[in-house]
Amino acid sequence: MTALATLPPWLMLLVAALLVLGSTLTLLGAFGLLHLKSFYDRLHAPTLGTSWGTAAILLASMLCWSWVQDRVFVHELVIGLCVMVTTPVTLMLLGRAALHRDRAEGQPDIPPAPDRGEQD
Amino acid sequence: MTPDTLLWLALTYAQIALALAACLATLRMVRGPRAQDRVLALDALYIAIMLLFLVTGLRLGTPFLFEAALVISVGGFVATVTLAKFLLRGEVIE
Amino acid sequence: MEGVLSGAIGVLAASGIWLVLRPRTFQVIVGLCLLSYAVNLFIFATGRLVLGAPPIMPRGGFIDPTAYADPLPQALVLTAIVISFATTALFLVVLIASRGLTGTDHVDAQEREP
Amino acid sequence: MSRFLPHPLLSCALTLMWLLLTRFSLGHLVLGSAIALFAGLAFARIEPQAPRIRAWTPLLRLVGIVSVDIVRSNWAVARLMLTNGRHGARKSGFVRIPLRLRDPVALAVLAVVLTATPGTAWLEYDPEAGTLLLHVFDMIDEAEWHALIRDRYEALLLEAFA
Amino acid sequence: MTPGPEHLIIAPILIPFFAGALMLIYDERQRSAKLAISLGAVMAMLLVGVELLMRSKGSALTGFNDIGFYLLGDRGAPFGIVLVIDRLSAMMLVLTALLALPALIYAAAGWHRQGQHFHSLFQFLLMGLNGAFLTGDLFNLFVFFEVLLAASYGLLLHGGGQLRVRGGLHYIAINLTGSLLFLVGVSMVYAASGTLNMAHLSLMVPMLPEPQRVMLHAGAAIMGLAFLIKAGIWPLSFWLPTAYMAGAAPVAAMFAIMTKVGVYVLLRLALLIFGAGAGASAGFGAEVLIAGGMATVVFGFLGVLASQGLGRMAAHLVLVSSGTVLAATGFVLAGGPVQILAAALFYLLSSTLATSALFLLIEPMGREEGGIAALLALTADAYGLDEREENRQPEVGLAIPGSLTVLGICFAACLIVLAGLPPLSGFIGKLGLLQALVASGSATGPMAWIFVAILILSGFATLTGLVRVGIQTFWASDGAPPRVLALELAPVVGLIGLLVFLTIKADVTLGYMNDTADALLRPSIYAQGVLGAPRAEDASP
Amino acid sequence: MIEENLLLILVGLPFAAALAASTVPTTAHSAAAWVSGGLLAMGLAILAVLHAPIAEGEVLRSTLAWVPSLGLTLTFRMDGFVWLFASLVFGIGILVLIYARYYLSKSDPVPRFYAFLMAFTGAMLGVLLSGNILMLVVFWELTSILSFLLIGYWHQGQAARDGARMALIVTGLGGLGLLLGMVLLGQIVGSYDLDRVLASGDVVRAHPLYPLVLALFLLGCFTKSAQMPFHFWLPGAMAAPTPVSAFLHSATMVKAGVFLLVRFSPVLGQTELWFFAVTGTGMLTLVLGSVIALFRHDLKGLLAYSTISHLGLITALAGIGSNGAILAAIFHIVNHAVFKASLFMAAGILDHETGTRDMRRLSGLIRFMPVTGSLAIVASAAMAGVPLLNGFISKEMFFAEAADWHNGTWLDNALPYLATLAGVFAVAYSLRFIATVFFGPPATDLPKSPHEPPAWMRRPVELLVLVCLLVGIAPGLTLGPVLNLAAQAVLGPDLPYKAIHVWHGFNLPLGMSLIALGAGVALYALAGGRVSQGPEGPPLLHRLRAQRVFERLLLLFTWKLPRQLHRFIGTERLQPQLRLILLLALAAGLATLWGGLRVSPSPLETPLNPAFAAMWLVGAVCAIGAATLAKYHRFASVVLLGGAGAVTCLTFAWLSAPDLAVTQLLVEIVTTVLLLLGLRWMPKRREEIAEDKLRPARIRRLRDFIIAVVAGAGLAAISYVVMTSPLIPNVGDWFLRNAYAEGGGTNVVNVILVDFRAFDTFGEITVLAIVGVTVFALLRRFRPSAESVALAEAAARLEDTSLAHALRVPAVIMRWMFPVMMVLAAYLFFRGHDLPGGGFSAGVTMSIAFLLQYLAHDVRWIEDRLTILPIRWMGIGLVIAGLTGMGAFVFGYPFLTAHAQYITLPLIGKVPAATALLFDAGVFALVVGATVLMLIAIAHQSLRVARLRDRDSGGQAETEGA
Ligand code: NA
Ligand code: NA
Repeated sequence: MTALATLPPWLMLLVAALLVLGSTLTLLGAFGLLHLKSFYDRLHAPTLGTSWGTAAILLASMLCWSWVQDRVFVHELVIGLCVMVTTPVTLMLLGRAALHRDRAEGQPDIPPAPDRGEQD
Repeated sequence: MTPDTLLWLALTYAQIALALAACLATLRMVRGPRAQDRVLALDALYIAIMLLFLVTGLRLGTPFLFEAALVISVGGFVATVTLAKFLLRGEVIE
Repeated sequence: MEGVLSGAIGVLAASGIWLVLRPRTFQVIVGLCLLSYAVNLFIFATGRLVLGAPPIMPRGGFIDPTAYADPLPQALVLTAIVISFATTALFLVVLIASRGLTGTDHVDAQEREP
Repeated sequence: MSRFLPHPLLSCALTLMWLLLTRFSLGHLVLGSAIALFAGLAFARIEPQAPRIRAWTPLLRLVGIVSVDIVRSNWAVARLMLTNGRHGARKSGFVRIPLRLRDPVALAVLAVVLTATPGTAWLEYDPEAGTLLLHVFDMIDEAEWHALIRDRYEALLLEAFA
Repeated sequence: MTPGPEHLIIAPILIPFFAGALMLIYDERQRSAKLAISLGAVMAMLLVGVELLMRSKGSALTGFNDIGFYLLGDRGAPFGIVLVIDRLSAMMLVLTALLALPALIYAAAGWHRQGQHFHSLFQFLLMGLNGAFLTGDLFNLFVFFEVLLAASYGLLLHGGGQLRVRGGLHYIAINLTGSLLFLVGVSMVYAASGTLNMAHLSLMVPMLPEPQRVMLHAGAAIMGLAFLIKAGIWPLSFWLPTAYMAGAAPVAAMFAIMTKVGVYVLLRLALLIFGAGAGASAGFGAEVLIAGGMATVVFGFLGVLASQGLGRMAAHLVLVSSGTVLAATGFVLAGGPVQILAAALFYLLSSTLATSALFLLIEPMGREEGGIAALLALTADAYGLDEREENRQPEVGLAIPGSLTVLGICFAACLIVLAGLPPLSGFIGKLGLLQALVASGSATGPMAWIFVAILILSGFATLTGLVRVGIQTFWASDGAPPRVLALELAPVVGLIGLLVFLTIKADVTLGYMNDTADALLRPSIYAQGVLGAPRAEDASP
Repeated sequence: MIEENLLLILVGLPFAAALAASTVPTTAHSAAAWVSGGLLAMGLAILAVLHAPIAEGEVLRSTLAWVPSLGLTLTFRMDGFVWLFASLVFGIGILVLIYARYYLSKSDPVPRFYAFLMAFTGAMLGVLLSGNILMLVVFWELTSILSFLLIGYWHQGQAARDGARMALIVTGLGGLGLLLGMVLLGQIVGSYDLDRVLASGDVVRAHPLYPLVLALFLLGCFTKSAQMPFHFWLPGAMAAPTPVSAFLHSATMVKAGVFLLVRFSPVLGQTELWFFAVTGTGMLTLVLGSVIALFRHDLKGLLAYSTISHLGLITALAGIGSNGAILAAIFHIVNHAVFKASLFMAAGILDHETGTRDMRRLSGLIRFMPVTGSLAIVASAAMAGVPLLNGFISKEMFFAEAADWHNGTWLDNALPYLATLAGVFAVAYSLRFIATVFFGPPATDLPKSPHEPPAWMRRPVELLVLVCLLVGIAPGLTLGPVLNLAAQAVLGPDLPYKAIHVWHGFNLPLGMSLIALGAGVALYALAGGRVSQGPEGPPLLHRLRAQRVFERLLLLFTWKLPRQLHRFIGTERLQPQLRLILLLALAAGLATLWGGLRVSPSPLETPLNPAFAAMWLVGAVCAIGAATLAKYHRFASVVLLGGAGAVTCLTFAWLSAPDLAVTQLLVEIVTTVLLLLGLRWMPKRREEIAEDKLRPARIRRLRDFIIAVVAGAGLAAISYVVMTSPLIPNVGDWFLRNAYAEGGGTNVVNVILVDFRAFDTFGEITVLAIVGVTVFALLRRFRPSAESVALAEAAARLEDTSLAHALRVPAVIMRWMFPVMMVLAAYLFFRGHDLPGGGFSAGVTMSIAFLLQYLAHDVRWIEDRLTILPIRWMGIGLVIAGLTGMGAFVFGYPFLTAHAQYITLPLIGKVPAATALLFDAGVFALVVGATVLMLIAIAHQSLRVARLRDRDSGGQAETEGA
């Protein structure tokens, strides 16, 4: 708690709130991941963590370090951008994979592949 | 309750909450049932750990955990993408 | 923390060892990975546990070595990580080749005789 | 210009990223620019065509809208989690949405937007038919989703990208 | 003393490194250019090795034991890494080069075309070996072990095929486990002593307090296990015959020294750290070495007798050789006379050269017709999908007449050396061991007598086994004599020539070994020398 | 001086002859024989010259140093005994050469024959002349090796090969025993000099090791001189060409054994142990040998057993060891050599001219070859001990010793009876030889029509028979003086001269001789016919053929037993080996730490953070999960492994090792990808393997589980003790203090890696390069199993769209990540020296950027756009790192000495310029090359399979140059 002791109280409170918000959202997401019944539902759960969960904690970190280091310290932005841009890729691939595997196994309640003629 | 202790408590709470999130994700990872569930859980685990890096860095007062967080955000992505692609195509590189 | 970390080393090592003794090549390689995690943590642990004081020095001035983590085990682990990564990769390729040539993934390249 | 700087926008962004990561100084500006230039050149090998952005204002508007949507849907989904899906009343479902959007970069932006807002998951895009299969966490009305995507996001993106 | 650092000491590492690295940049098809580079590098290594050997002999002033140091990065010991050249390491360097040259020439007859980047891998193997012989730092030793192991994996798999891949799988799995043990051991030693420098460690050991000494012993024991795996001690040696058999001939010939690296390290570390001056730690592990070494010899000669093919037999002979030196090391560590060590070193030299020659003989001896060309055609047919550059031109080179006679003479020479029959060098080594053991009989107890019996029996078993194979090959076959290239036999003849030379110059060599053994038993000279080695910065104004 | 040189020349002559003979052309029979014979004749001349000093009782010596430090000096020494023996060797050697010249056929490779024969002669001379007991062993073993080559001269025949091998193994084993015996003897005496040893009989006999020395010594002697039960190699050696048999079994080889017995009897003899061992063995051999000889049908077989029997006689004499016995032994050595050589040659002639050696087929030959027949009859009479022939006199002397010498033991009392019994059989078998071969009806069904041999083939026999007669009639005149000289040389100069006479009057020995003659004739007359009808060997005993017993034993001890034992104490399976390694590691830890491993009284404690503990709960679950799922759910196992790795990284970061965290993370990601790449080639495992549920498998798993748990607990305990034990001063402190001052960087870990211990990194990158190259080389020849190919097809059916189609949108983002990751790599690279990062992490990041592109697109698409030559990258990286290290040479510093400096640039200001950065650049290039190579090399296999599939299905045949 060495460096953070120099923070002004309002900032402390703000940072604390952000931390609680971010971690709670992430926890909720994880809870959903464990709790929800179908894979497609579970697919939504982690986005709580990757959206505001991450954003809040990054914001808290940025505020703290910028104060402590006495300059604008925003390299957390890079992480934020990375997470935001990359999460869709993973989820898109996973969703598609699940869809295809379910279709291959003939699971019910799965939308069929779009109709297409002979191609490729 | 000074802001000081409040921040400290918030940090501790955040750490525990994130660790708990990691635990829940791990449970899903172990439980499955399908491979895609496990990958999804791993992705969530990576995110939780990345956030834990940042929070722990704050709590320990050291900025040197940032690189690890950055690398895990990029690397975790590559790892899960690879796993997902394997599920999708049965091959990683074709 | 010491207790948790030593327990962690123990669990990683035990899982790794159990896998290394299994008959399937894939089990062995996963076991080797787990074992190398355990060993890396073990080497690291010989430098004792220090929180929030990575061996990154101020530029000049007096330095109290006890305030920082021992850098040498860290350097050793770094080298060990790289080397075990390389050899694990090689082992993987060999087991792929072995599977291709022998048609089985048994470590002895033939199924156990009953 | 385009031979040495095939992706000016990207190179600028990368220089900015370099400065974010390090510190603002002349030395780092020079070093960062050099690296960004090189990265841009390398990127041009796999993506020779820089994305053509017709207008910036729709994009800025999109950013604004999405920020609000993210907060809103975060709250919505979190509440659903805490209330156990309105005590079991929540229903999720698949929606197939036809898209007019064809530009890959624009589609990628749309994917980012849909993923970043909790509650919608991009499952499958069919390039031939131009349809998108979405999974919606809290499916109340399917038509509402068609409209939301078409008007709220797709329109702006169509405006922005050539 | 010449001013400035003596770069010659690091040359045995840098020469193969640069040769190997440069050849990576070259196109794979320029094999003759690569061969030339490779040969040149090995020749240079040999010259450097001989020069270092001459220097390490020292003069009366230095007690005939001149130790050279090389402070890498100009960092003084124990903080930086230091290379140390003394009589023992110089001898090992020369031995390595002496094995490498014939192996390389043999490979030039066709083996180097059997796979990719043979020459680079070969040079890296030499780099690893030389590094392991030179380094004075425990962790750096690990690194060089890995270099040589990695290269040996590559070389073992060179040419592909089911047998190699299978042998390689076991070899790699076991050595990976060994490497992990090495790491655990090293870190325990560091935890106990706070240093990685061998010399520094040797000075600290007598003064260690009890808890740390216990930790050091445990670390040393676990680390020792890793060396023993490499040295092929029973029961950690079961991987060895399959692996050595599987390797291509020139590779197997080079492998003859691989077990000796383990033996070398044990010899060096045991005498440095647990020598007579180590206080409460003196003689640590001696019994294990004695018993294990003897068991290894027994296992080796049983294997020789039980083998059907020459390859398996040769691999077990490697074990016999290794076990003999290990047991001898144990006896010396337990306080046996210096003569045991001297004789063991001589034996090591002679048996390594002989096993290497034997490995080179296996393939031409077992060859019926056609030679490498047939082999190449076969493998290319079986595995080549689109390797168009695997040119199938017939091997170039001179096929020698009367090949069977030359082969027979070479084989007989190997047999005589390995069985310890007179008059070649194997006899001298074994005689020296017997004399020293018998002389120390009362001092080292019944173990010495058991070892004497095992030595005699191992000679007999070797004789029996090899004669069986020799009769089968040279007397019982009625096929046409094999087509053998001069390039394939020249290296063997060269190695045999070396053995004959060693026999003639036995007294000089034994004298060298005696002084070497003497120096090994006085580790304080080594230790103080390393820690007092001057930095270039301090030397220059 | 001259004599010393002559001695050296004498030993060198046969070897020179061998060298000369080996160089003549294959067909030059005469040349080889002439050269060899000439050189041997020179030897005889030298011996003649040396006779004068020897007759004076002088001992000639000559020494050459070889390995003095081991006591191995080439000392040659000649006294009367050696002189006599050497003369015998040279004399018979020349005769054998003459004989062989006509005996060998045109098609035999003669240079080899003469070379071996001459080298063998040289070795035999070496045994005789060695004045150093170790050198004696050297020559002794040489005779074994060379006799092996001689016996196996006609190696096309199975009998020759077996005979040769058996001779080598038996005599070689004896030689090893002798070696040890001599080493011990030298140790007891304090010198290996023969003269010193010969003078130290009392010391030796009093030494506690005397029985061992004696046993080893006798093992050598008995095997060589074919004493029972080591006799069987000798009949087997009859497969050799007859000249070889004539030489080996008369004057050399077997005689080396008795030579040594006689020579060392003053040192090791004169004890009851010696008497029983030597005389006992000798008598047994004498009697049994003569009995068996009678029953052999093969001519050379009969002669071989007769040889064994006569050697037994000599051995028995040596065992008695009295003055008379030694003289008799020496005398009989000579006599036996003479008549046996002639007999072997005669047998060879018979074989040569009739085509068979079977006595049952030979008959009445005296009519066809009267001269040869007469010679053979005289020689066998000598063998039988008929008066007026040389054999009679020495046999008489033996009978005399047997009857007159006493030491009061039962064996001593039995000697006369046994001797007479042997004499009876000797007469009988000699008679059988003469009677069946030369008399009776002429043989009808011989392979060749018999006639006299070429004259020169018979000359040696004639000469030898003449000697038999001369010695037999006038022993005192012919051999008396030299025999006495020889006996003096053995027993000491004080030995009184013993005159040798044919006639001693009527005494007990004569009576024994007469009994033997009479009973022998009677025995043959009564049983001769039945012997010819009977089996090859005496009744009862013929079933127990020592040779076969030996072969069985040899098979048992050198093949079956070792095989079983080897299998029992070894394994070729991997799991037991790994289990052993781990068990031994456990044992090593337990043995050293038991009772000594204690937590320090004031342990270091870091306050526990619950989040950390919770994370390790995650880690442990992941690890255990990965372990349980690795068999049937490999994919899940990889995922869980990723989880365990991530927690490990977190731990590093938490505990002040950010560099480790970054590196471990990157490596873990690449490892995951690699494992997935490999997973594709593993066999599908959908159903449980039935065997896994069986009891043995369960027991195996339980055992391994226990090992794993114990080892894990052990490692945990050690790490706990280490972590909590107080810090000791270590070299790490120095690094912390000096990293910035000396290394110019603030990130001490990185400074260690690129400066203080850069040599480690130097080796480490070499490892990476090697592995990269190996992976490449191995996969060049990779051949997937058919099943894996089919698997890919199944996977393709699962997803029936093309890759570009499926990844249309995600690929965009993945492409755009490429430049971002490049910048990230640059970031990690440039900050390494001062902050976490460095060349390695930058390199891995860069290769992950490449990997991502390979994931997003198909290989052809990406390789048309990005050309990566990983091997070049690796080579260049290595060279950069190496050259940076060598740069220090220019300034007079050692390899890898780093140099850091600030350069001032306009506008920008101070810019750090460190050689370490250059070194790191090398590391970067290498890591990029190696990692990309590994990933892509494995990935390309799928491509190859696809191409293979295309080719097999006859689809679009594409020509493609990768
Ligand atoms: Na008597
Ligand atoms: Na007859």
